[in-house]
Amino acid sequence: MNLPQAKSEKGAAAVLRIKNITKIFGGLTALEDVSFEVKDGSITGVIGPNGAGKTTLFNIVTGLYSQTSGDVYLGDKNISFFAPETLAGMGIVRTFQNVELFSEMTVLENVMVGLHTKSKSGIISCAFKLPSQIKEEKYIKEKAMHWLEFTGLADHADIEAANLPFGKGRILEISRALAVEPQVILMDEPAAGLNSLETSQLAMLIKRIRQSGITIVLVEHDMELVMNVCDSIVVLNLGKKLAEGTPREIQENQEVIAAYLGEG
Amino acid sequence: MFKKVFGGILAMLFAGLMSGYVFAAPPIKIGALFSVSGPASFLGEPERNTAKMMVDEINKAGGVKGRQLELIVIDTQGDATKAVQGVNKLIKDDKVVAIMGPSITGDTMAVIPVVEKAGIPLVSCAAGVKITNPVKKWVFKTAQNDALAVPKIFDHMKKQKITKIAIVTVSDGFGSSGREQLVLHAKEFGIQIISDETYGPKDTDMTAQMTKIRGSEAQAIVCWGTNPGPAVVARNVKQLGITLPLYMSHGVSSKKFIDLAGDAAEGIILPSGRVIVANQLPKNDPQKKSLTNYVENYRKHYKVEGDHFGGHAWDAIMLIKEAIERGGDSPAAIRDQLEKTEKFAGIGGTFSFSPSDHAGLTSDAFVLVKIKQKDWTLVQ
Amino acid sequence: MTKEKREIIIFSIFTLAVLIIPFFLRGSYYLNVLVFIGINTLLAVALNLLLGYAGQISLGHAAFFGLGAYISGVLTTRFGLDPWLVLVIAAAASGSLAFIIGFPILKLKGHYLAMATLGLGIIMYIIFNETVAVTGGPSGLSGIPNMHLGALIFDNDMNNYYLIWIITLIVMLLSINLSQSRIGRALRAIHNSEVAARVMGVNARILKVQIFTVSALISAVAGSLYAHTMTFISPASFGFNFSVELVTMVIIGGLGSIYGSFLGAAILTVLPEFLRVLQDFDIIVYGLLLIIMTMYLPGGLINGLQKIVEFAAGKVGKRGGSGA
Amino acid sequence: MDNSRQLFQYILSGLSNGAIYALIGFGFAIIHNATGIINFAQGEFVMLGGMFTLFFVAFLNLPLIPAIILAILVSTIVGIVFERLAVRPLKNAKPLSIVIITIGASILIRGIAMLVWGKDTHAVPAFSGSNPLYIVGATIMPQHLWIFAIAVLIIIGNKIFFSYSIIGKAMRACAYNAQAASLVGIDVKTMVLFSFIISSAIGSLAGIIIAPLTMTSYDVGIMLGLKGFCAVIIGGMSSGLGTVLGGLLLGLLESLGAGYLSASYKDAIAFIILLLILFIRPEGLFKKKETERV
Repeated sequence: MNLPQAKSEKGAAAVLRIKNITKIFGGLTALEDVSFEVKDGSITGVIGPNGAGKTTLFNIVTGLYSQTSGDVYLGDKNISFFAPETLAGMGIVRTFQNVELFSEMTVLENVMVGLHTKSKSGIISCAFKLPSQIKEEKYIKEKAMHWLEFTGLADHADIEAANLPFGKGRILEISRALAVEPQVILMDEPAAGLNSLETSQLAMLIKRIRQSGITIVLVEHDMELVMNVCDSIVVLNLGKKLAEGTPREIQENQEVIAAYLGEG
Repeated sequence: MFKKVFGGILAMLFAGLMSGYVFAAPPIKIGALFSVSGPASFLGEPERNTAKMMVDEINKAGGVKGRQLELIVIDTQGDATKAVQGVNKLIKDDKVVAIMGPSITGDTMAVIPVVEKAGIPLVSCAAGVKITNPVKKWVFKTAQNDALAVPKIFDHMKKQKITKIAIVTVSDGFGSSGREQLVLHAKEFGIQIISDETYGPKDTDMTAQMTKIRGSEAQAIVCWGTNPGPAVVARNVKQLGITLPLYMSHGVSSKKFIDLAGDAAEGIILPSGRVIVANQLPKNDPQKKSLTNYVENYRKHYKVEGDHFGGHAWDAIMLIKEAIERGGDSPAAIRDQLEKTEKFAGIGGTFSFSPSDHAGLTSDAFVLVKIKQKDWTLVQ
Repeated sequence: MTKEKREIIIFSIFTLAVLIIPFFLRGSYYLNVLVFIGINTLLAVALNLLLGYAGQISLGHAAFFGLGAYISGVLTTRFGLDPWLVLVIAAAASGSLAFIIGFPILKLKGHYLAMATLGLGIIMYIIFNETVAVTGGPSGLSGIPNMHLGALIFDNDMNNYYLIWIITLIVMLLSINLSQSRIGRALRAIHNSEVAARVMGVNARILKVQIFTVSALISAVAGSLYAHTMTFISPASFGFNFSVELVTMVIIGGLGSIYGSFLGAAILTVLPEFLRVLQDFDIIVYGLLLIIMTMYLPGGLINGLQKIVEFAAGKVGKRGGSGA
Repeated sequence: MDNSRQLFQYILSGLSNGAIYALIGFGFAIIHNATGIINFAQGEFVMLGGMFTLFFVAFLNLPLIPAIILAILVSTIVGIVFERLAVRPLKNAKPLSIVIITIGASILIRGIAMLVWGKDTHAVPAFSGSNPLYIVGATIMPQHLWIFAIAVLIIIGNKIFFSYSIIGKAMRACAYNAQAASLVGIDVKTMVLFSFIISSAIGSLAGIIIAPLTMTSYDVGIMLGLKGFCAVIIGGMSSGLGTVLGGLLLGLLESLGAGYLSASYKDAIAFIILLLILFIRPEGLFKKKETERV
């Protein structure tokens, strides 16, 4: 968090910069020359019809795919082609569209894994339970409980993640990501499969996360949620950036409306 | 949770303990370690069959000194670990007075420290020279040494004026021991090994090795292995149009080999125990009676030809039986009497043990046979 | 804290039982069986760290066991080195091999990893078999000295029992500790979802190699102990069959359970006793066991037992956790 | 002079063995491409083919051709039973479980074969005599020609089946994306069953035509299966030409390695090639590299 941050022309700090990203699978262009900035402490929505390339973009930013060309910057640092685990250490973390929980582990343990980068005991000190490791383990546990309390899952701490209701699973994924103490969280359709009550709770959680100083990038189909929480929105269509602006600007953008109507 | 787990184990161990007992008058317990399954099952199976058959026969005839024999067979699967576990069970659990087997040299070497320590006589059915050389107090063996087979072959070669040979040996205990002996004895017969090849026990094609030999100046080929490898070698030799004389080891002296090699078996010469040519032996041959008896008996029981592998077990059980008859059923007495065995005409040969010789056979144990028209014929 | 306390109590009871059991079995054959159960437990725990925790299969683990045994056997018989020194060398060598080969091999996943490790196992087996001048080849290597501690020579079942089981208990304890630490959690995370684990900052590649190395190292220690206990080794004990047997131990006992590894090792070590009645049918029972266990009891026997215990205790439903 | 004759013999023997490996490799590829499973029991179908043929010829005194057809039929039934009982109930099992189950199945099939037919090795009569044919000083068995011919037939058959028949196309669709295939109305389960049927049939056919050369026993499937797997890995899991090239290359390297380096390490050569390919080019030697990283 003490990384130097580039000032964009408008004067606000851009924590994440996507520059000219192109991704070609086989002969298929999934992303073409996509660029945008994510301002520090903002909630940025990435929307677009199915196949627009939103998840591909997330996969590139978080190091799961490598882009064909273009760069990703975290602050001033070029983080293109960094491995996911390295990026996690630098403060970029994500959730998954299909909820990738550690299903055979308890809720608490899931969040404790999120603290992996915040701890450093090696195999030897873990096996021999050296005093430093015991201390660290206590810290990990307390910190993990803290995050569960933050997201309201503390009651479920000892349940196996696989036995968690779907909506709570989404929240657990967010709790686990928070434990990394990231600069930026990328959430891939966090509201998919949630009922309206759960969605409104999610919106509140997202706002609270932002209040704690974490930048959020959101891929989402639930327009109500997007319009409700986002400061700015990037629209992708068929791998290209279609528009960028405040929720109001986007709502009024004719091209965007056409793209969505075209989709049916 | 732990208690349940361990309780379960104990219960199982206990069940295992019980299964070892047979509720009857105390018979004399003889242990047997054979590789009934696994890669060396071609040895272990006839050995087990023979041992069972003979023990039944002995018991039917009134047992040994009026007491019945009880045979406890353990399958080593050709694995040293299982052999050691097995021998420990036989000694400590079953409390046997003597043990026959194991079938292969590796297993035998593995159990030797155990029997030596416990003081239980072991009559191995494996061929390796190092089993009884140097002599170990409690260890005897019935299988003919490779050291006896090799000179038989070389002797024949010398008469044919063959001086340069190629050898191809299987990379298991039998083959590597044979290879050692071939290399060791070659010099004294003025024979030069100019091509030294090996193959894996499960190989199904040896044309590469045979091609190499074809390109050498060898005047004869010696193949050392057990079925089915040598049959493949014989077929490949024929396939490649190699006309050099082909010698094999006693490892293939069973009808099975002729079946497998088919036409390619024709003309192959090998040293063998007398069992396969029992009916061709002269009447005055001391082994003749044992041999014909065994062959007929085995055929009656198992519908197949008794081979000389089973014969190792026949010799082992009969040697032990006679030792008990002479001296009693304590392990020490059996050992002492085994060592005093003289001119016991068995299947593998005529055994005479002594304190300096626990292998008991001379090169006389082997005859040279040639395969003619899918049958064995004695080479004078 | 209660969970941790329970672990300590369970381990203490287990240790106590292991330490006193020989007094009831003095001179018995079962002491000898327990010696082998100890060695197999060590191997099963080693494989479980890789297979049960990190979820990476190895069908060639007998190679590391064999490497340990052969390094010990060769260095003591041919160079007269001290067995303890040799044990350390064996562990280091086997660990180094695993570390080096670990990077390329653990990049592979699922079936490919299985086949690659299988290939590695077969290559090692061929090396044991063919380097006759060094290993003695197929007919084996005999005359390996027993372990010693000053004047105490580990040449009987009782001494070997304590030697092997004390080392096994230590390894079990360390493994339990490891499994409950951040490393253990990271490994299980990799097992559950490697992608998610990486996104959470777990360096899956390094961690997998590390645990592979530790696993190979423990296997080599087991191999070394085996060599000094048996005093004879031959390649047949370190082939593909034994690798499969090890995997079976881990699966039957319970993936990701250290006590399960003990249970699996114990069952597979004494199983031949029971199957002896069946004679040649044992191979079929063995195959069936693998299939049925994987299909219907994927958590292994330890899990089944746990469920039975919980059912008996009348607290069905919530599972107590404690995978260790 | 004689050296070149020797080299030619190594090449010819290598190719002959390579064709065998390729044939066995097909079975792996077909199941893998339809299901993502590597069937560790594939080698056992090779064994079953040889053993059943022998059984029908030697014990039931059937002529060779009906015996072969029956043997393929029975082996295929075993394949179906295996798929039904052990693979289908698994649904979304992890690769780990499937590896274990197919290993278990291979042990089981081998065990049953051992009980039924015993532990002995058996010779199987050659299709057309056992007198070697001479080609420029090198020799080859008539049986090898059968192997080459059948390998070619199987490639052509595969090509036609997978490119032109509806079932073949459907199977390819499943291999490409099972979820999408089921969405367009392809019965994925049936396709998986088909893949087992085809691969057990091809496996047993391979076993049948190689048995006269290699002889057959209950445990002959292990090594042959593994070699077939090496072939298919070199060929990049293709059920066509790639695997044939992979098999031939493996056979050649083995034969030349055994001839010029060391016969003792012949099997090691095969597995070192396997490891190298898995490490360096897991997509096989003859396939275009995928761009995907995850």
